[in-house]
Formats: sequence, structure tokens, C-alpha cells
Amino acid sequence: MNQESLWSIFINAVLINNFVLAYFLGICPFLGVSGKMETATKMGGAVTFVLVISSLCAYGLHSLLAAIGAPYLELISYIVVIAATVQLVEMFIKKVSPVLFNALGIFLPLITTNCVILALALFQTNKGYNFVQCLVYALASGAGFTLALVLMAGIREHLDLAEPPNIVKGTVLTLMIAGILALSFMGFAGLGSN
Amino acid sequence: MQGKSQIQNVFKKTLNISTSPHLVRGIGTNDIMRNVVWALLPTALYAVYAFGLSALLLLVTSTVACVLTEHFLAKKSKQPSTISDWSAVITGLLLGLTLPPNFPLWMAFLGGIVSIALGKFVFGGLGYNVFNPALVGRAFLQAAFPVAITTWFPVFSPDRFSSVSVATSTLPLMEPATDGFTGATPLSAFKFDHISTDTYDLAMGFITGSTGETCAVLIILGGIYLAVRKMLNWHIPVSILATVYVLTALLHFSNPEKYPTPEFMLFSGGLMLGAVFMATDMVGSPITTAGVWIYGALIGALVVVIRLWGGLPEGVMYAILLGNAVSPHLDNLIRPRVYGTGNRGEKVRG
Amino acid sequence: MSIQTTNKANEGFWDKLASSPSTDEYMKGLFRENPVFVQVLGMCSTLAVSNTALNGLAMGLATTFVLLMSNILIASLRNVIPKQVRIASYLLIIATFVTMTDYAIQAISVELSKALGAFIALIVVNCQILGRAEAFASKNTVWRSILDALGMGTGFIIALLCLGTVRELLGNGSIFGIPVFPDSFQEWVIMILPPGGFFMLAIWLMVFNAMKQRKAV
Amino acid sequence: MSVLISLTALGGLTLLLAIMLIWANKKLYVFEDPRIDTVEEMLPHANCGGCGFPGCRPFAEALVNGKVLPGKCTVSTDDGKAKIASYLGVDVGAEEKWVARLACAGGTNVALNRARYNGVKTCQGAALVSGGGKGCFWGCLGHGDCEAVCDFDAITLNAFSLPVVDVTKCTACGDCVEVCPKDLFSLHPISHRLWVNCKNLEHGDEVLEDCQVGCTACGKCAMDAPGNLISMINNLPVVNYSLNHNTQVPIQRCPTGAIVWLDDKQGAVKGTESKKIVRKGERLEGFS
Amino acid sequence: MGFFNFHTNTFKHGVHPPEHKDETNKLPIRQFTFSPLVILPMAQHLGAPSVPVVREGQEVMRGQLLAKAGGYMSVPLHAPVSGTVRKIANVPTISGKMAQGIYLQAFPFSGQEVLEGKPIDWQTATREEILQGIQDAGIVGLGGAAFPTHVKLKIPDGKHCDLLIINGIECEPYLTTDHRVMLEQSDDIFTGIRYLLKATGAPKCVIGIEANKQDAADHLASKIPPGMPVSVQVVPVKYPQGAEKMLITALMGREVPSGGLPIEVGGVVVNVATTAEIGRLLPHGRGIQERVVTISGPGVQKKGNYLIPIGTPLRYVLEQVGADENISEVYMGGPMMGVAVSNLDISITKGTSGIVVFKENDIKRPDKVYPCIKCGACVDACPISLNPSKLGLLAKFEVYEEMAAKYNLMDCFECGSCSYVCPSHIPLVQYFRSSKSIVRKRNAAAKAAG
Amino acid sequence: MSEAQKNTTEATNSRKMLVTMVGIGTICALLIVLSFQTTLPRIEKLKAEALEKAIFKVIPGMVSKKTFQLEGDKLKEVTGKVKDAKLVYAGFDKDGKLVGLAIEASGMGFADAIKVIYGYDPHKEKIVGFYVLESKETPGLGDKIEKDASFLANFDSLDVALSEDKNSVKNPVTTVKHGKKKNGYEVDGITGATISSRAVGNLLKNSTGETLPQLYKNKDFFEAKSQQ
Repeated sequence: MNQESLWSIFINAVLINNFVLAYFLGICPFLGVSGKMETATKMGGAVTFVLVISSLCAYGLHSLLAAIGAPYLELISYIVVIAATVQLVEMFIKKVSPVLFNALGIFLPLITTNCVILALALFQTNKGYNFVQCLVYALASGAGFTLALVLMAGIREHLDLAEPPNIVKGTVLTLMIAGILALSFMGFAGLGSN
Repeated sequence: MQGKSQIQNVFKKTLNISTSPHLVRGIGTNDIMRNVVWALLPTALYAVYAFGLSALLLLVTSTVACVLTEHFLAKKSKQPSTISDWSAVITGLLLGLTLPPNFPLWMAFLGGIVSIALGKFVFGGLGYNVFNPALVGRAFLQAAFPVAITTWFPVFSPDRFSSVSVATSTLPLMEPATDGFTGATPLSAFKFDHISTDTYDLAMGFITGSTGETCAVLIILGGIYLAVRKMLNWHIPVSILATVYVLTALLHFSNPEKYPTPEFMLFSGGLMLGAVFMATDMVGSPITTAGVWIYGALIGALVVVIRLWGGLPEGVMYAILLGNAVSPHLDNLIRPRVYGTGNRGEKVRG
Repeated sequence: MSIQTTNKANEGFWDKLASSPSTDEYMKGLFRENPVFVQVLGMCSTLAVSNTALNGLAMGLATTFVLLMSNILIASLRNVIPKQVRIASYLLIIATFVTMTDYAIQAISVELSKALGAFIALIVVNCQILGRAEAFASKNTVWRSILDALGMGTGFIIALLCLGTVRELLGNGSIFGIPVFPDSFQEWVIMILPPGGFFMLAIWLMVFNAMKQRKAV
Repeated sequence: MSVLISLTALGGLTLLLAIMLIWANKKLYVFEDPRIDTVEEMLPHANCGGCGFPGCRPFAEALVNGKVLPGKCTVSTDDGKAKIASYLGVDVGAEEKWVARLACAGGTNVALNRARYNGVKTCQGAALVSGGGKGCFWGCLGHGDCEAVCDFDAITLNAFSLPVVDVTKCTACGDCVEVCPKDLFSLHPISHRLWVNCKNLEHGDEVLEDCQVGCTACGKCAMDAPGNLISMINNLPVVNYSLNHNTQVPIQRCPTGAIVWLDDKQGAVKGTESKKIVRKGERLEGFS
Repeated sequence: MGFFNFHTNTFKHGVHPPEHKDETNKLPIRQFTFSPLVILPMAQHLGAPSVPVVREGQEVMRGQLLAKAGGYMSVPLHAPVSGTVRKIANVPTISGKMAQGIYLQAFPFSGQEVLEGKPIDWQTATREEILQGIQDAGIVGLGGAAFPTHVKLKIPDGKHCDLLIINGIECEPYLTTDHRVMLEQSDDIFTGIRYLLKATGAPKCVIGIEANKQDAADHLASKIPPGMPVSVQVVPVKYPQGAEKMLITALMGREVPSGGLPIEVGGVVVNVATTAEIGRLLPHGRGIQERVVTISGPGVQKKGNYLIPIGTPLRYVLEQVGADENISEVYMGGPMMGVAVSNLDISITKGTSGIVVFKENDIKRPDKVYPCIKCGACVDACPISLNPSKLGLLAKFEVYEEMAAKYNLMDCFECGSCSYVCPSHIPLVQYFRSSKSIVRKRNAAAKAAG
Repeated sequence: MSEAQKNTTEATNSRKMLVTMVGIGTICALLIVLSFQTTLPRIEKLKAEALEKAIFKVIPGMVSKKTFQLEGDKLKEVTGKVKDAKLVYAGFDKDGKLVGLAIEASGMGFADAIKVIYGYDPHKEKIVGFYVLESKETPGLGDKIEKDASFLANFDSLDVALSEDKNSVKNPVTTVKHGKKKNGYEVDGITGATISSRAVGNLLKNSTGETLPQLYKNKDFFEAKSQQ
């Protein structure tokens, strides 16, 4: 059982070990949808939403599999259940609220195969968090992801009005900025260690 | 008629046409940059006086590295060279001033290259860089060579003008030999051993630390010179320093045992240099006055958080880099109310 | 569509080899459609485990194995799986092989599985694998899918090695754990840290861009 | 034992999920015509707006809904249009190729600049500064806004800073028409061969002071033209294209070559009596 | 003005360009000689061009009606000299455009006496009569914009005018026209104010004058007729205080809503020279024939303030005042907002307040444009608190819609403060001007398309 | 396509979907279980070996070990794998005498949690061994806590004697600056890796402060075990 305080879980996931900038998780959407501020915030919201759902699913599944003594099915059941749940949610939103779907739903299929989601499920199992800790961890990871995405989107939007050399335009530039952001986030290392 | 023929000549001429306004104020971008260099010179000279030959070599190396890189990259991308705008000199000087005086020269050279190439060139050159180039270089070096960058050189060492620190002349494949002295900066002394340093020593620069961060008084003088000439936005240093002061004061009075005095926080470490010369980098800071206040307050708060609760003794560099990352957002979100648009203004962002 | 051989003297065997369709199926993954440098896929594992060459190699091999096996299975089942449940089925198949790989690596060495950490499990969500399944294996024969998987896998390994060797060399002074520089070498610690990963990948992409540009001119 | 457990567990799980998905597929599915995607895929993705729709996808929707015919797309090749047409089972709706045409021949070799313009090197910018400094107020300023705005590389400035339209590349998207501050571009069917290459509203020698190839409004072309093919309006000849006379007669006596015959191969053909161009090279000086 | 008064008697931001007013502000207004040929464009004002009522070859008297107003938003044009109408054809104008105009050849040695018309007495005339009289006199804003004055004075239903502001700011460098008018024509000004007070129904009137014209302010204050609700207010020197909106903020402490007219905050602003002209012309029922023009700048020998007949060609003006051999730039209006002339054949119009001539090397033309370093100088200069730095970048990358929709591009009135202060010498005003024209073009196209 | 036809195809579709999904699921389950079964023994063995190696490293002179579970103040001997429990490993010499206890501890380091195992000699009331199980400290700097010889020498004999009432450690472990070590309970830090070495000191302080008094209460239990 893990004793970490909720506050330290939160700070850790948002700043110190940011999923994107320190763990390299969710790089694909990070590179893909950080071009515009508007999409970035929506994507961040959608990811946080899915993170919470999948965290809950994973928590339930983990208890279930432990009960029947088949921990080796963890990975496969996580991914399948999360994928199916997300798809259901997507269809549900599309049916119920087309407005919400346009704002959030179109990102959902992208998110299913986002490493952040599965990684969160695996990490929380690894760290042995309890239910509330899982929830905070999911929210904090989502917040960390959104923070990185939004910072990046702001910078990239700003750079729409710049003339970077041809050779670095696009992914290269985004990666370099991500590197500098990761450097800046290193300042948070050890936060709360003393 | 002589007058007539002269007029005829006049009217044969092709006139120049251009759009209004036809007057311009004299100050150019290169003038601003050059003046920043002047303002930095006293600090640099004091550094050479306090730390000797090693500091001189370090400053020269980092500046030369930056200028050469700028020139080379401009040539490489078939653009006219941009070294004449002095911005590369500022970057080089600032980088040198943030490094320990006995920092190996080859590393400083590498830092200069990284500053210009990664901090500036990839964004499209002067005016487009999001982050302060010197700090990008410095952060790179901090992450790459954590030991060398936290090995300090004593201030006023007696043989500073006759010999060069062993570490300075280290080559890439050599382990930097330590001089035996690895004195602590006031900040690390406080963080790890709770030893506070006298404020007077801090302000006058009788302490060890990075090359250019020791003498707070000279830095402030340089800042005032620029602010008077309107080449520096005085709101930024004021809001950073005020935030640091207020936050530390609150903490200090709540628990004087654990937290340092606000004066100590203001004058120690790179805060003064950062607040006056780095956070004020026009390109990386917000453009509106309101945005600038928030930017300064954010940097100040981050400095306090990282210094007091973080793992590292010093956090000015990270705070400014993060402030730079946020400033495009501040520009987007905070806009002055346009004349005649009512108090609520237009909705800024959908 | 074939790889260009500019050298006239080489024409003959290589040219023929290069222009044969099955070779092309394999070769395209190496450079022309390299999953990392050209398609920019599978970034997470690329960045996370390329801090040493050995880790990169192991990760590359594991990914290639999963890619190969899932491609085979999906290609052979491509006429059976209904369209509506295809993604779920692919995920099932991929997750199975990933789990198997995970256990295999744990059985080989504790050290290695510790170094690769959760990233073996995260092969499941490597967009590259699902992408190949969806874009290629579900539409092509088993044989072509095998070639494709091997090609893409090799391309991935090449990319990981490119990153891993440079990062290890500068960050650790060694290659595959064998010290290259004298002990006194001052390591560039940043290279094995996250920012170094971003920078190194950016630099490699830049090299590829430059090569492409030069070719285009 | 564990084999059995896991088989049941995973089998049950997949069963459950499959049922859920199937149910969702039936109950929650929202219909969207898949043909829209397919058609959009077939379109050139130029999003130029030449078809009159805001982009390729709205155009694809309109195509699928039968509101327009594929021929409206100005960018797609004939093959591409035919493919879409056959996919949707409709007529191609072939339209004649339209191209953008410039109504000015006053390059720097023949037209004078009265003033030297300093500032942003765009026609838009220059036009707002006393008309741009060109002697002829109506003439092309030659800063190449049209060249920059053309997404299809169909417009290039020639040696005398005059835009030349490559009719094979031009898709008649209309961007150049919009961008030209002097409104010199217009879209025409490629079969309109007779072309007035000037917009100067002055007449007589005052035109020639500024430009050697301007229309002096002498009216010879209108006289020579059969029927009412050409009429003089506001000091300029206006061709009545609806009459569709395929004749080169009107251009022959034009003294300045302001009216031309656009030939597929030779480009703009001038009449036999048009004067040779005297001045060569860029001329800035010379206020008359 | 109390020390703690937050209404600071001026507006936010703004710049302080060098004034150069000493060169001409001591020189009294002199009558200019008549040019043998005057060229009169029909469009000398904003709005519809005038419509000629004479034919080619007709002989006209000075002050005779040459063209009638082309609508409500238009004014008539009167003959500035006696002479013969040579032809009615295209004439070059300041915008570079050729437009319809009248070539009038002056009679040599003509007496040049002016025809009298139907006088309008300020005591007996009704509001409408005064407005009509102003229109018939062909009076437009003489400050530079040439907006028909009667349109401006027409108070819309439901609004009323709290304050009549007479604009004697003249913030443009070099120009001293209004300064001299205030010193020399105070009687005409106060007569004009009487007409204006009646026409607008305003209870009082303030004459706003910048502190660098203290003598004019003192002179006017001493001449205020007893019992007239007029006061003179001196405001700090700052450009562009003479802009209508800025002046209203400075004197009334109110802001004119974006896209709105001054009357929406209860103010009407009339230029001081226009006021003088009204006071001089209306009692005699005459039309406007000449105006005061400051001719200055390093390129002229006989600098001064001249009373020049409308339609005098620029070439003639420069011949008379002795232009330097090396002239390279001629501006109509002041150097901040004036227009560079491409062609000396254009003529003085009603809106021409000054002619500034520069020689080569006199004007500092920045050779190098640096990238924007976001120093914020333009933001601190912009009198309407726009963000010229961002707008400039957006214009460079041609994102015009965003400029208009999110950054209030259309509120820019091109005062030039941003370009003046920009250390990187970015041609901001030109960017905005062409962006605005493109936005207008696109909006019109969108409207046409439905 | 008529309505009826559509319905029937949908029905067959649904059945087909069900069958394929479940079929694939079953095959996958089979594959996973088989590979799990095959690799399990070896994985267990490798893991146990790794742990054993660590325990042997931190308790000098031991030859055999027993595992105990600490629940509240009670100790209980366990065999095999126990999840989610605080484990204490006891090491015995060849005579079956208790030579030391190995305790796992973790705490926040510079980058992420540091997980260590240390050996405790209840007779001398000293820490006698130390080994880092997991850390993500900065390579070349923070990771000196795993390698630096002079730092590791701290833990050959670190005083953690209990206070008089046996409820806490008399002198809690603290880290001091390199070369400033004076007392037996002080850890001599690493230059340049101040933060990581302090983190180690901190986590030892917390762990010893909590666990050692608990173990003291079970003193007799161990005595009993060692006499067996």
C-alpha cells in the first residue's frame, strides 16, 4: 500500500515528472495537436476525461483480476476495456450532444491509442495506489499533459508569425521547444524533497 | 532666367514617395542592443576584478562563441550576417556572466553555440525567439555538466591575476580538476547548512558565485541607466523583486528559523542579474504593462518556490524560462482596453 | 518507386534487387518510409528508451517481434474480422504478443526489464503497430505483411540505434556499455535526460530533412 | 486450472465487450454519408475556393447531395473529375477552361515611373501611396502580389516586372483578381482571344507620355471590327464576346498594340501596324 | 486642474515628435499670387464629387459656382479666380488617381473682386439655413480630412450636443496654419462660433489649444466677446492631440465609442480655420476660394503661411517660393499624416493645410528594417491602445481577418505614432493601411455575395 | 437494399462479430497463459536471486534468511510471495544465530522515489549495510548514492541506537556536508549531489524511526527464531 500524500502525488505528476516532458508519454498527440491553442485546450480536456475513466476502469479491473488470480491478463484487459469504453463514450456523446462531440469527441479515437492512458493504468497499478489516490493521479496527469500541451500551443501559435529556417520547420522545431520546456521543468526537480 | 532654369531642374527630378509618417525617432534596435552592452560592462569589469583572468577568459570565450555562431548560421542559411545588431554580444556576455568563473572554457564555448543555435536561430532569429537565448544555453550547460557548473571559485583570490584556474583550461576529454576550493555560494550555504550571509557583502559583491551575479549594486546601476534611457521596461525587475520580497517577508515572519530574510533573497544568487537583464529581454517578455506585471510576479513566485522548496538552491534561470514560455499566453490573454470599446472590451478569445 | 542507385557501375545486381517488388516492400521501411524519421510514429518509446544503445536495440527487437507476429496474424485473419470490431480485435492480438514479449524479457534479464520498464507494455499503444495493422496487414497478403513488418521493424531499430548510440556516447562515454572515452571523459549528462532525448531526435530529424532537401535539389 | 480461469475470463470479457459494441453500433450510430469522405479524398485538397465553396469538404458535401457537378472544380484534372462523376453516377458537367488575364502591358521597358516608391514591396502597399508612383495610374505596379498569392505557381513576373499567366497552370481560382489593387485581372474563358491589354481611361498623347503601349482611344479597332464586336466606352475598346467572331482583323491597325490576339502558342500577337517599342530597360527618370 | 484630478487634461499614450514650428509661426499670413492656370478636381472632400455646372469655354467670375454638390454628402465648388474654363477632363489628384476636374485659365490682370451672394445673418437665420449656408459655401474640414462640415454639424435625432469644441491643436510638426489664423482672424473665429453654436444648439464652446501656442491662446482669450459662452483651454503638447477622438478625450474626459461619431458622447469638433472661414464667408454668402497653407521644410527658401487660391498647381507654388534643386520629397499636410506627392501637377485643395518639402539627405530614411523585438514602444505610443507589434506581424503574414476580428484593426486611424517610435523601423502604418483596404475589399465582396 | 435484407445481413454481421471477437479473445488468452506458465519459474527465480543478492549484500556474514511480515507491532513468518505487506528479512549465520535484519525503505529523491534496502544489526544497534534497489537520480551526479565508495562507507556502521524509552531513535540520522561528519549517526554527504545524499539520510531517518521501535518490541521473537 502506498502512503504518498495526495498533494505530493499531484505536484509530482503535474510538474516534476510531467508525463510529456519527463516520461515521454503522449508525444504523438503532443506533436500533433499543439499547433492551435483552441484544439490544445480541448484535447487536454478530453485526455483528462479519458484518463479519469480509464483510471477507474483499471482500478476495477486490477481488483477483479487479483481476485480471480490472473494478473497476467492485466495488460490485455486494460487496453481492450479502455478502448471499448472510450469508443462507447464517443458514440454516446455523438448521439446525445453533437456540440460536445465537435468540441471534444473528435479527439477521442485519437486518445484511445495514446500511451498516456495505458501508462497511467500501468503506473497506478505498479505504485499500488488506492482509489482516491488513483483519481488524483489521473486528474494530475491530465493536468500535467494539458499544461505541457497548452504551453506548447501558445508558443507554436506565437511562432506561426515567425520565420524559422526551412530545415527546422515543423516537427523538428516542436521537438526543440519541447526540449527547452523539459529543461525548464527540470527546475521543479526535488520539489518537496526537503 | 537663372531661377527659372533651376526650377526646371527640380521638376525633372523623380520624387520619392513613401507612406506616412515621414518622421522617425532616431533610436534603432541596434542602438538599444548596444546600450544594453554598455550597461552590462561595469558588471563584467567588476567580475574580472573579483575573479581575475579566469573570468576574463570566460567572458571573452562565451561572447566570441555567440558572435561566431550567429555569423556562421546566417551565412549558412544564406542570409546577411546579423552580428551588427549586437544582440549576439549581449547573449554571449549574459551567458558568461551566469557561469562560474572557473567554468571550463570549452564548455562555455559549447554553451555559446547552444544559446544562439537552439535559443535563437531555430526560432527564426532575433525577435522571434521565445526563450532568452543565454538562459537556454545556461540551462543546457546546467543539465549537461552539473558538477562543473556548481564548482565555485573563491572571490578575491590573491593570485587571480597571475594564474588561471586549472578548471578553466580543461579540455573536452579531461576531468575538470578542482582547485581544492569548492566554496559554497550564499544560497547553497543557506539551503544546506542554514548559514546566512551579510546583506552588505551580498550587495557589494564580496561573495563567491557566478561571474556576474555577485555585485548587485552595479547591476542595479546598469538597470537604472537603461530604464532612464527607456531601453528597459522597469516594470519587470520591480515586479519580480517586489514579489520575491513580499513572499519571502511573509514566510520569514511566519518562521524565521526556516526561511531566510527577504533582503538575503533579493541580493543573493542570480536574482538581480536575472531580474534586471534577463527577464527584461524584450522578445521573451509580454508587451503590455498589465501582462508584464503578471509575468514579473510569476517569475518572482517561481523563484521563491524553487529556492525554498525545490531541490536546487537557485531557481532564477528556470523561473525566467518558464516565464518566457508563458509570455505568449499573457500577450494573448491580457490586452489593454482599446479606445472606445467600453470597459468590458471585446471578448478576447473564443 | 525504387531506391535510386546513382552509381552506374553498381547497376546490375543491386538495381535488380532494389527494383524487385518484395525487396522494395522491405526496403521502404528503412529510409523512405522510416517510421521514426519520416512518419514520426512511435515517438514515446523512441525517446524514452534510447538513452543507451543496448536499450534501444532491445526495444527495437521487441517492437519488431510484436509487429511481425501481429502482422502475420492480422493478415491471415483479414478476411474473417468484421469491419466494426477490427480495432478491438487488432488491439487484442497486439496486446497478446506484447504480454508474451514482456514475460520473455523478464525471463531473460531482470536488469533489462528494469531498464525498459513500462515501455515494453506500452508497445501496445505504439501507433506504428496499430498503424501498420490498419494500413497494411489488413489489406495485404501474409507474405507481403511479413516483409513490411520486417522492413518497418528494421527501420525502427535503425532509428533507435541512431539515437541510442549518440546519446550513450555523449552521455555516458560508452557504446553498448563498452567505454569508448578515457575515464576522465566529462559526460554530457543532458543527453541521457529527457531534454537530451528531445534535442537528439530533433537533430536526427534535421539531418534527414537536410538529406531530403539535398536530394530534391 | 489457470488456463481455464483465464480462458473464461478473457472469453467472457471479449463477449461482453462485443455485445456492448454491437449494441452501441445499432443504437448509437449516427449516419453520415460515407461517400462524402470518398469524394473529398478524390478532390485535389487545394481548398482554393475556386468552386465557390469555402473549401474542398463543403464542395464534396454539395457534390454528394447533387447540388453541383464535378466540373465546378477548377483545379482537378479531367480524369479526376470523370472519376468523381462516375463514382457518384452523375454527369461531369464539363465547363470550358477559364483563365485569369491581365489587362496591362506596361512593363518597366515601356511605361514610366513618375516617383520612386519606398516602403513595403507589395502592390497593395504601393497603391495606397499616391497610387504607387507609376506614371499611368491604371497600370500594373509590378511588385508581384499576384505572383505571391497564386497557389498554383501560374503567375510569374517577367524581366520587366509584368505578371505573365501560365494558362496551363491557371485554375481560375480568382485569388489574383481579388489581390490586384488596380483590378487588372479578370477571369475569362480561354476561347476569348481578342484582348484589350490596357485600362487607361485617358486618350491621345497623354497616354503615350506615360506608356508606349497604352490605348490612345483612337477607335481604329472598333471601326475595323465586324458588326458591333467592339465598341468604345470611356476611352477604351470593349469586346462583345457574346458575338464570338473569330477574327484578328481589329488588332491590325492598332498603333500601340494595346489590343492583341491571344494565341495558344505565340502568346499575345500584336497587329502589323503597331509601333516597335523604342525604350529598353528600366526607366525611372523623365518627367514630361 | 487639481493635483489629484485623474482626468489629466490629455489622452493616453501618444508621442512627441520634434515640432519645427518656430520656422514659420512668427510669419504672418501673406496673399499668394494667382497662378495662370488653376486645376480643380471635383473631389476635394470626402463623399460624392461635385458636379460641374459650367461648360468648356465658359467665362466665370471669381466666386462663381463652378460645380454643385453631388448629394447630401458633398459640397459645391466655386471659382477661385476669374477666367475661362479651358476643359473639363481628368486631372491628377493627390491619391494618384485621375479624376474629373476643371482646368480654369485665369484672366491676366483681372481685378479678382469677389461676387457677393445671399448673406446669412447669424441672429435671424434658422439652424437649417445655417447648415445650408455652410454647404453652399463649399466648406469642408480645413484641418486635412476635408469632411463636409454641414454633415458633421447635423445633430442626429435623439442626440444633442453638450459641447462645441474648436480644434486649435495643430499637433502636426511644421504646420502653423491654425496658429496664424488664431492670431490674425480672431474676429472671424468668434463670428464663426456664433453660427456654430446656433447650428449645433450647444450650450457652450471650448477652444482647445496646445501649450506651444500660448500666445494664440492668450490672444483669443482676450478677444472673447462679452457674454459669449466660450472658453479657451490649453492642453499639454502631444501628438496626435489634434485627432477628433483624442481631443474629445482630452477636453471632455469621454471616449468616443469604437466606430462611432463624436456626437455619441455629446461633442462636436470643428477646426479653427474652418470656423474662421464660416465666420468670414457666411455673412456675405460667398463660397470658399482660398485657404491658408503653411509652406515649410528644408527644401524651400521662402517659408511662410500663405493664403493660396484653391486649385493652384503645386508646381507653381514651388516655383514661387523657391524650391531647392535637390528636393526629394514633397508632402501635402504635415510629415506625420500627410501624403507624399508623386506628381507636381496636382493642385492645392481645400484639405491642404501645409506643404513640407525635404531635400535629399534631409530625411532620415532607415536603411534597414530589423525584426520586431517586441519592445512595446508602439504599444505605449498608440493613442487608442492597439497592439501594433502584433498587428504588424499579422499583416506581414497576411492574416487580415484575425487582425480585424481580434485586434481592432479597423479602429486604427493611421496617426503614425507607432511607426514613428518603432526602433526596428517596421512600416507599421503602411501595413495597416493596406490591411484595412484588403479587409474592406473582402467585406464588400462578402456583402455582395450575400 | 430492402429493409428486410438489411436486417438479416445485420443479424449475421452481429453473430459474426461475436464469434470472431470471442474466438480471438480465447486464442489470445491461451497464448498469454502458455507464455506466462513457461516463463514464470524462471522469472520468479531471477527476481528472488536479485533480492537475495541485495539482502546478502546488506547483512554481512549471513548464510540463510527468513522472511517476516510486520503487521502493526506483530511479526509473522511468511514463505513465498506476499503482496502489499511490509517485509523484514532476517539473516542468520551458519550457527543459526541472528546476524541482522534487512529492511526496505523508500522516499522522495531529486527526480523520483528512491527505494533502498538496508541491513540492521539489532545487537550493535547499527546500520551495517546499504543497497539502492531503485532510483532515477541524475546520472553522473545523484546516482553517486549507488556508487560513491566514501558515501557507501557511511553505512558500514551507522549509529541508530534507540532512546531510553525504546520508542524512537536516540539520534535520528542526518546528512551533513562532505567532510563535516563528526558523530556516529551522521551521514557524510557527497559534494555536488547534496540533494540526493540528503534524501537518503532523510529516508533512513524516517524508516529507522518507524521500524526499529517496532522491531524492538519483537526482540524476543527473533531470539526465539535464532535459537531454533
